[in-house]
Parts: sequence; C-alpha cells; structure tokens
Amino acid sequence: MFYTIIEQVVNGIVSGSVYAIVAVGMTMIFGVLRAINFAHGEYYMLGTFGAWFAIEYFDLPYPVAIVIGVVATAVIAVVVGNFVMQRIVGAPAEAGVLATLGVALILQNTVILVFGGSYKFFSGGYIEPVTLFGFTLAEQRILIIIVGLIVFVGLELMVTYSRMGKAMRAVSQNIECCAVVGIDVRNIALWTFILGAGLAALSGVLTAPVNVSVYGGMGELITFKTLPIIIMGGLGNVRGTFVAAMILGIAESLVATYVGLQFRDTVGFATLMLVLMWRPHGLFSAQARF
Amino acid sequence: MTIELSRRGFCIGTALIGLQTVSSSAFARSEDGTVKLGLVAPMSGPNARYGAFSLRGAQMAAKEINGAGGIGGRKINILAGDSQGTPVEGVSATRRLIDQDQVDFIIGDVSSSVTLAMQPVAEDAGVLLLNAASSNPKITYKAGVGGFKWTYRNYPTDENRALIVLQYAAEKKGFTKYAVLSVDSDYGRAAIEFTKKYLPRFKSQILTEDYYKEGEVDFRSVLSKIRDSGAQAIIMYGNADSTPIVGRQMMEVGIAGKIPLIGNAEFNTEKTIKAAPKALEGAIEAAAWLPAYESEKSKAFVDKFTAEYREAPNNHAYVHWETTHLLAKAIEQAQSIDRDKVRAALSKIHYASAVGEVTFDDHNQARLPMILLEIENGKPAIKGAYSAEIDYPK
Amino acid sequence: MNGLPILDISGLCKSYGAVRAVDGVDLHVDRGEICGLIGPNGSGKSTFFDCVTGLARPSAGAVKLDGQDITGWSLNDIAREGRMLRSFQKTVVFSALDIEENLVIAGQMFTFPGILSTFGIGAAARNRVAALRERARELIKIAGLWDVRFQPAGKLSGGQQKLIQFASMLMPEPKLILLDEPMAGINPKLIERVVDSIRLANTSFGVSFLIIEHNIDVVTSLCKRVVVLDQGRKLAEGTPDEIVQNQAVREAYLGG
Amino acid sequence: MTEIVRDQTMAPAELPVAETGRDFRVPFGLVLVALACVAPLFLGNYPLHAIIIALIFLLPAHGLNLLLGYTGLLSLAQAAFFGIGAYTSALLAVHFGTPFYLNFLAAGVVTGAVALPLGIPALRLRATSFVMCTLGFVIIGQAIAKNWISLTRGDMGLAAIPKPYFALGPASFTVSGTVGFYYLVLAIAALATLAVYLIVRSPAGRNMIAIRENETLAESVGIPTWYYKLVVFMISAAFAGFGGSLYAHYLTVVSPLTFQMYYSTTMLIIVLGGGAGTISGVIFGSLLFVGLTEALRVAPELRMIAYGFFLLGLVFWFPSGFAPLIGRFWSFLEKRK
Repeated sequence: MFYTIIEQVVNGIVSGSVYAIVAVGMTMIFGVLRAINFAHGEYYMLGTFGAWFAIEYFDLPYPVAIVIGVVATAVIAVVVGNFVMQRIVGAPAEAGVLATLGVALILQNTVILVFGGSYKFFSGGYIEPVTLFGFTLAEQRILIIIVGLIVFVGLELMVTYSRMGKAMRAVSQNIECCAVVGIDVRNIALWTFILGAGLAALSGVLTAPVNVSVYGGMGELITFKTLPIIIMGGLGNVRGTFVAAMILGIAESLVATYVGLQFRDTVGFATLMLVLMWRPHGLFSAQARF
Repeated sequence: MTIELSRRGFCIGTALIGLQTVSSSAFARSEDGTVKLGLVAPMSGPNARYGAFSLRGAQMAAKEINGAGGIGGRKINILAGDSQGTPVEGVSATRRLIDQDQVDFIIGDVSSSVTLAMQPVAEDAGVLLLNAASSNPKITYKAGVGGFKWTYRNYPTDENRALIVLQYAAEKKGFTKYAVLSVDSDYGRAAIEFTKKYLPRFKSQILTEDYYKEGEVDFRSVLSKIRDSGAQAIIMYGNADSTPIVGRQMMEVGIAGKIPLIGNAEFNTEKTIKAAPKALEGAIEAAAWLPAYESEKSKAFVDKFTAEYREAPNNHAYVHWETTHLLAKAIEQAQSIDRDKVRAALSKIHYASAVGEVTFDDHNQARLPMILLEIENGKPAIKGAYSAEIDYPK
Repeated sequence: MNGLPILDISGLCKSYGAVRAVDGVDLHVDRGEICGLIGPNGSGKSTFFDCVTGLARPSAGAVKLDGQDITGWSLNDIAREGRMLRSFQKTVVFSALDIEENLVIAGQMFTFPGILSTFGIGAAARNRVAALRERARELIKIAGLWDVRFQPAGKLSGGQQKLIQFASMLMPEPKLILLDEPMAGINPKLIERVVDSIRLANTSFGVSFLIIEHNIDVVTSLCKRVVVLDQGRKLAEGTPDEIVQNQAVREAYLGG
Repeated sequence: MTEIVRDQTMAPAELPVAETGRDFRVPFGLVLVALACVAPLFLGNYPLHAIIIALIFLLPAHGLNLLLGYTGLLSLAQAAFFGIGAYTSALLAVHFGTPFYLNFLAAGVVTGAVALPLGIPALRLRATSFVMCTLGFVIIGQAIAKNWISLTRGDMGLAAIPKPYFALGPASFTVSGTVGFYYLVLAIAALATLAVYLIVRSPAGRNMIAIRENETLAESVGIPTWYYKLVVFMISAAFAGFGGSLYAHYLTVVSPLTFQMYYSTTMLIIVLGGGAGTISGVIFGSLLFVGLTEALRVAPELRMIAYGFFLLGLVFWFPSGFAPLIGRFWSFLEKRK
C-alpha cells in the first residue's frame, strides 16, 4: 500500500516534469503577452516532429535530433511571433483566444497535410528500464526529471540576473511602465515567445521516446493539461508553475490509480476549480493580477 | 388526430397560390447509367486517416468492378462525404449526398455515434445505408425488424467480439481474473459492457476497470495498479495507435510477458510488435480481418492495395472494399438499381467474402465470423474463425 | 437631524501590511457645505476616499452617512442607496454610449424594483424611463452639452467627459458627492465651467461636496473649510486663508 | 429577424448606421424576413438543412452575445450548457415521451438552474481565470456525460430521440421532414431574437452595456454588477440549453461529444465574426459560419488550415466582425440614393 503510493508519486513527478517544462514557457508568454496561448501544445508537437524527421529521414542520433527539433520549432516560432503574437499585445482576451486557436489549427493541420494523420513511430532515445531505489523507470524518464530541474534553475537565474530576463520580468509586472522607461515591449514579447516555444519543443523531444507515438494532433492534449497548471501557478509566475505542475502530475497519478484512468484528464480542471474557489488568485499569488 | 407537416403537404398549399416548387426528390436518380454510391467517412479531423483508408478501399473496389464492365453495364461512381467523425457533420454529409448528389446508396460511417445519427436520415429518404465499420450493437438492434428498414451492417458487433474473446481466454487459457484498459469511446465502453454481460457464463471477474482517452501517453500509474491487482490478463479494446505506448510502458513497469493483452487494438501489426515485442507476446486478438489472414481473396486484396497505394491496407480499407463488392453483388442480383429491389436482394444474399460467407439476419446484421489470433514468437498465429449468434434484447 | 453633519468620519485607518496609508483621520462634512481635502502626493487622500466610498475596506474607524453607519459597505452598496456618490481621478464614462444614455444609466437603478420592470416591462417602468430621459435632457442642457448629446461619450474631450460624469452624478439626486481631483487634466478654459457647475449643484440642488483638489485657486474659491492630510494624518483644518498661512502645511508641501 | 428593422442605438458598432441608414434597414429587414418565410419554395433540402444548423447555433450564440457582446464577459462554457440542454431534452423525450415544448422549456430551465451554482464561484474570478473556469465546465461536463452511465448511457450516447411533437389534449402534431423542422426552428429563432432585442433595449440591457464599458464605474453608479453578471450568465446558459434541445431533436442523437470546446469556439466565432454587441451581427455570423463550413467542404484536407487563416484574418483585419461591412453597404445604398 505504502509502496504503491510512493511509486505513484514518483510516476506523478515524472509526468509533472514534462508538464512543467511546457507550462513554464506558456506562463512566461502569458506574463508578457497577456494572452492565453491555445497553440502552445503545437510547439511541443513540432519539436517532436522535427526530431522524428531527423531520425527517420537522415538517420541522425537522438541528441542531434533534440537540437534539430528545438531549433526547427524556434524558427517557426520566429515567424508566428512576428506575424501573430506581437500583434496581440494589448488586444482584448477574445482576440488572443481566436488568434492562437487559428495558429493551432494551421500548425497542426499543416503537419497532418505534409506527414499524414497516422501515428509515427519514434525510435530514438534511451528506453532501457533501470531500477532505482526499487522503482523501475526508463532511463529517459530520469533524463526528463534532470532536464526539468536544469530548466527551472536556469530560468530562475535568467530572470534574476540577465538583462533580457529582467526585462521580461519587468514587462510582466507592468507593461505601461516599461514602454515609458524605454523597454521595447514588442521585442521582449517576441523573445519570450521564442523561448517558450523552444521549451515546449524540448519537452516534446524528451518525452517522445517514452510516448513512442508522434502524430499531428498530439499538441492539443498538452495544451489542455498546461492551461490549468498556469492558472493554478499564478499566471506569469515561474516558481508557482513548477509547483503546480508537480501537484497536477501527482494528483493525476493518484487519481489514475485509485479512481480510474478515465477521470485523469478532468483532474487538471477539477483541481483548478477547487483551487480557485478557495483562492481566487491562484495558489502562489497574493492578489489577482489577471 | 395526427397531422404530418410534410413537404408534400406544404407543396399542395403553395400550389394554391400559384407557386410551383420543384421537389428535388422528383428527379429520377442515376439517369446517366451509373450507380451513385455515397461514402460517408471522416476525411478530416482526428480520425481522418480512417476515412482515407475507407475511401481508398471503396475506390479500389469500384475500379475493379468498373474495369470488369460495371454492374450490368452500369459503372459505380463514388461520391465522398466528410463526417469529421462528429454526428452533426455526419448528418450534414449524408443529407448532402442524398439531396444534392442524388446518391442511390450510402456506405458509412466509421464511428458508431455518427452512424446512429445517419440512420434516421437515410430512413426518411428511403436510401439504403450500408454500414461497414461501426461496431455498436445498437445500430442493428434498431434495424430490420427493430425499426430502421434501410440500415444494413456488414461488420461484426462489439457484442460478438467481446463474447468470442472471453470464451477463448477462459476456455483455452483458463483465465478468470481480468483487468480492463480500454479506449474511452463508444467502442471501448460498449465492448466492456458486453464483456460484463458474459462474465458470469465463464465464472470470471473484472478486478480493475480503466478507460484511456484517445491520445493518452502515460499509462504507468494504471499499469502499476494492474500489476499489483493480481489480474491474469488485460482486456483491451482500443485504437491501434495507443498499443505501442502501452506495450512500452508494460515493459517499464515489469509486466510484459506476464500479463497478456486480450481484445482488439491491432496487436498483430508488425509495427506494434516491433515497438514492444516482449509485452505483446501471447496477446490474443479478435479481428474482423487482418492483413495476415490466410485466404486467397484476402491475400490478393492486400497485394493489390499495397501495389496501388504503396501502403499496407488496414481493417477499414478492407471492410469498405469488401462492402462495396457486397453491394455490387446485391445490385447485380436485383438486376436493377431500384432501391427496394436491392434491399430485398441484400436480405437474401449469400456472399462469399474473404473471411467466409456473409448473410444478413432479420435485424439486417451480417452474420460474420471473427478471426482469432495469438501472438507467438513475435508473429500473429491464427487460431481460427469464430462466429456467435446475437441475443437481441426483446 | 439637520444639525447632524451629512458625513461624519472618525478615526479612519487603513494599513497595507506595515504601511499605514491612512492613520486615524477624523473628518466631517456639514449639510450644504463644500469641503476641500488637500495634501501632498502620497499623503493618503485617495486611499481615504476609497475607504469612505467602499472601494477599499477600512482597517479601523467609522463612517457615518446622514447618521447611518456605513463602515465596510461596498462601493456598490453605497452607490445603490444614491445618497453619496463619488468620481474618479481618471475620468471615466461609458464611452460607447451617448451622453443621454450615460445619464439615464446613472439615474435608473433606484426606482426599478422587481424583475419585470428591470427589463422595462410595464407602464411604471416606461414612465420611469421617460422621466429619467427628461431629467437627463435638462442636465445636459445645464451642462452645456446639448449639441453633442448624440455622440458616443468616448469621442468627446476630457473636459466634456468631466461634465458628463458630473451630470451623471446629479441624476439620482444625491445628498453628497465626493470629487477626486475634478480639475486634473482639463482645459483651463473649462475649469471655470466645472467650478460653476459645482456651485450650481450646491446652491440649486442642495448637494454637499467633499473635494480633493490640487488647484489651490479652485479650492479657495469653492470651499469655506479645507482639511489637509499628510502622511496619512490630519495635519490642519480651517478656512482656505488659515491653511495658506499655516506653517506646518507649507513645510509638508515643500518637504513632500 | 425582425430586430434589424428597429433602431439600435445601444449597439456601438452600428451607431453610424443607425443614424444614416435607418430608412433602408426597415425594407431590407422586411425583405429578409419574407425571404426566410418562403425559403423552402426555392431552396432544396440540403440548403435548408444548412440553414437549420445555422439557426440552431444562433441560440447559444445569442446567449454568448449577451454575455460577451453586451456584458463583456468572455466565456467558453456555452458548449457545456449546450450539452446539458441536449441531454435534458433527449432524456425527457426518450424516457417519458414528453411533448416537444416541455422538453424544450425544460432544457432552458435546467441549464439556467445549473448555471446558478456554477456562476456564483466563477464570476468572482478575474478575466483569465474566469475563461479557464468556464472551459473547465465543458471538460468536466464531458467527463460526467461519459461516466454517469446509468443516466446518460455514457459513450454509447442516446439515440432515437423522437421527432418533436406537440400535444394539447387529444390533438397531437408531429413536426417531420426538413421543411417542417425549418419552420419550427425559424419560429424559435425569431422568438429568441425578439427576446434578446427586448432584453438589450430594456433598462437591464443598458446596465449590461455599462458593465461592459467600465465595471468599476458601473458599480459606482449603483448598478449591482455581480447580480447582473450572474443573471446574464444564467440567461446565456438558458439560450445555449434551448439550442441544445433543438440540436438533440434535430439530429436525434446526443453523445458526450456534444461537450466539446469546438462548440464553444464555434459560438465565439459566430459572435465575433458577425460583430459582438449587435443582434443582426450575430444572425449574420451564424449564417456566415455555416456558409464558410459549406464553402470549405470543397477541400476537406485544407479545411482546417483555411479555417485557421480565417480566424487570424478575423482577429487582425475585422476585429469588430464582418457586420460593419453590412453597415458600409447600407451607407453605400444611402449615397446612391
């Protein structure tokens, strides 16, 4: 019994790490752009597809495929960022919803048009199971947890010390002031967006080996998992998002074990609604900012 | 007193004020000497690939028939309608085929919920709806003597499949304790519902019951639970694409080779077995058809399809190919494209399909054998074709 | 009753964490009076206003309106009563609506009991709307906005919007109006008009005022009594002349 | 479609039209109404079917318009209420064989009632959290429809929902066939439009617009904003429920797929595409949406991509919807005159 719980918590942390890497990018994008990005999961999908393409067509090793997946996604993010995301800075919420939905439809269906809708087999990665403290895990999952931690620490350092990071934080705190002080908000928005999309792609490439399948519609699911996380974590709050991702991962794992897998996808939104009823501003924010 | 507000009634009324409408259904159908066959399938949306396979299967059959001179000189002309896998669009596509394209017959859809929505539309229009790939038993519960005269189904139902799998697992393998891990859709849910119906017959029980959403990627939690539950086999009715993921993660949590998968989720394809050979060893599957099926007609179909589209056919391609041929045969026997006559011919038909003879019962449900296979040494081994008679609810 | 002040505030406090933005302020506004409230930037005037009008919840102290304790009422609770209304520093109007609509909205809610009449059903509701339109037109004329009355309020100049806001507040016939910097950011030529409107409202409609204002000329010409806040406390109180002479006040302004 | 013939000074996007082209709107609106009434004479079953779908979607879109266009609240919950309405009607019709008007009314009442406990906590939230919370209703609604099998039959769905019939005493009247259903839906849509028109031009409607324009100011002039938002949320849910009821009776099946974000975004596109905050805009939007769906049928594989570009175009080039184009058309007619 106790062993089962511990094992499920470990399972939860593994999936929580995946959510965290995706959600952290999304929450930063929100902080700067004030738009819920319904297309965020698509960058996760694009990253995976980039890596799959590199492995399948050019026979490249997995580590190289990771780089290719992330870079390819970043390039697409530059285009989307320039033509769409920059233009929704300061637009009403519904404009952001529709525009990002439009981007999601275009990206997803273009991939389906080019590569077909069927599931592709992702053959890279380190999938051998290893036993650690009595738990059997694929090596890849350990890698995911480690990368998750590195990303978190890296982002914390970045927003605290680097010029760009400070500017991002400033923009997410008060957009009007930044414009006055001379920070180029549109430029910051673009870079934040590229960073967020790149992180989503990284998460996609890292999980591909354990998820085996690659297909055009895979991004949508991730989008819907990350949405409640970023709200719970307090929009724009990196640390809060990390904790929220872990909470959701563990909660999902426990629900799948003790209630039923069919309820798993409702966990995110159910938890979110309970949290909001209790604390209308999210878990980690003293006041409602958005 | 019941008044039916119908198109005809309305026309009479309007004729009085001197306006004459041309009722579209007054046009004679197929006057150009073809057989217009509508195919409703998900051509876009998440299930677009099923629609693509279905269309190719039907088109290949049409090509074969037309190449051989057509049906009594009439060529088959296939008109596709996109259901997007949703009832609304399915109904729209069906109406469009009936009203705009003036089709004589419709084959469709893949999803049961779409087919259920199409049934009344076809019934109202008096157009023959021949289903080739939906497995929800309700479709033919309500057809034939059950109500809808114009719906036929040439596909085994979930009930059939559930019974055959359970019977094989209990009698040949001696399993009595099962874990359920099926797809959360009408297909996965219905299959388990009918499995439960027959559990007492085999003194078996279900220990855990879980349904996964299409596209789910994380099965670790649920597989750990199954590992600790003491189940002897996992009953899985799912979609092909999730099986490799489940297989991989079964290896990860250490139940591969210990708890086999039984049911139906394309356990037998080379791709799936390659992804997780150890997990799929010993898997038992009941399929309407599979590419590896040993029959001359089936082999010829696989070869021809692969040559034509440079891709191996799947189940949907086969059933639509076979059903198009079945319909052609019925038209041939009716010696007419009159829909009433074709319907009568279909009810009496004895058609030699690639998996065995097809006949229809009084619910317009085809009596079809199911192929049972087991994965042995990384290869599917066919254990025979089984059929079961359905108990229709009174 | 008439001897009682219309607004009586005692010991009002508001703290944010360790910061005491308003620290034990006593203030009263007599019936028919125009009272000024001044103080350097950051002296707590706006927080004080927010606490009085229910936009913020005071940490301590009591607010009495017309003898009734309204401490802790929300902005909406107070506004729905229609006795005390407030304006905002940043002028806000319902920008997509024309002036008449703005005024009708500001005046309509007090006499619409019942669900049906809220949806405008019934003769009583129709008459009420007609009466409100009548009053709105009168006020528009008085405010000198007749020529632009069909334009969306958002399209008008800042000064005109101020006048709309001011006219809106007169719609429900309040007893007390709190104005937060009514002269900020408006054309100097219009200042005179706003001052006249306030005076007119005070004399003809009998409305009392509490006004935060930086423009000392306006304060001097309108108010008989001025209260000075500094660092959340009441620093001085008296006639405009006394205040201008007051050494502590001068220091506070120079120091601030 | 009677509302476009009268004045609409409340509608921001139509203000210039209201002043210049009002004369033209009366005959134009009348022509449209007349056309709608005789449409079955010259339209085949299929175009009628497309219009029926447009009119069914018009109801939840009207609801969303009250919420988003007039009160300024972005909600994605319409699909949840649409689904609840569909299930309510379907369950009543299948289990009790009740006449259509009862099922229809019940759908609206039940969804409106369900919206109350959902709205109370949700409306306390700020904008983004509120949007997510309403999206959560859809997702949780689907989970309930899937898993409450004893009631909803889960994924098997409810099929064979009877055709709408009216029963009064011994007389009964069944609406069958496309034409019959067309007139039923048209009548209901016209009534709904009239109801929206009455709400919008009432004092309550004026207060809703005030809330949309500036919530704090609305509070400071004494509008009980929270209460208003709650009531409008319930009304909008009831509209979605009515639409769901028609959907269930027209398509004769309901399944958990009715609870999909797809429908919520469809409503959003109808409202924003036509022009939020105008009634004629939403009517135009629903026809436009169905027209677009039909037009894109030509190329199914490119359909979703084209749809995506359409959304981007809508957001960036027509942020106030396509209805102002009609306004321009009217002023163009005016000038010609």
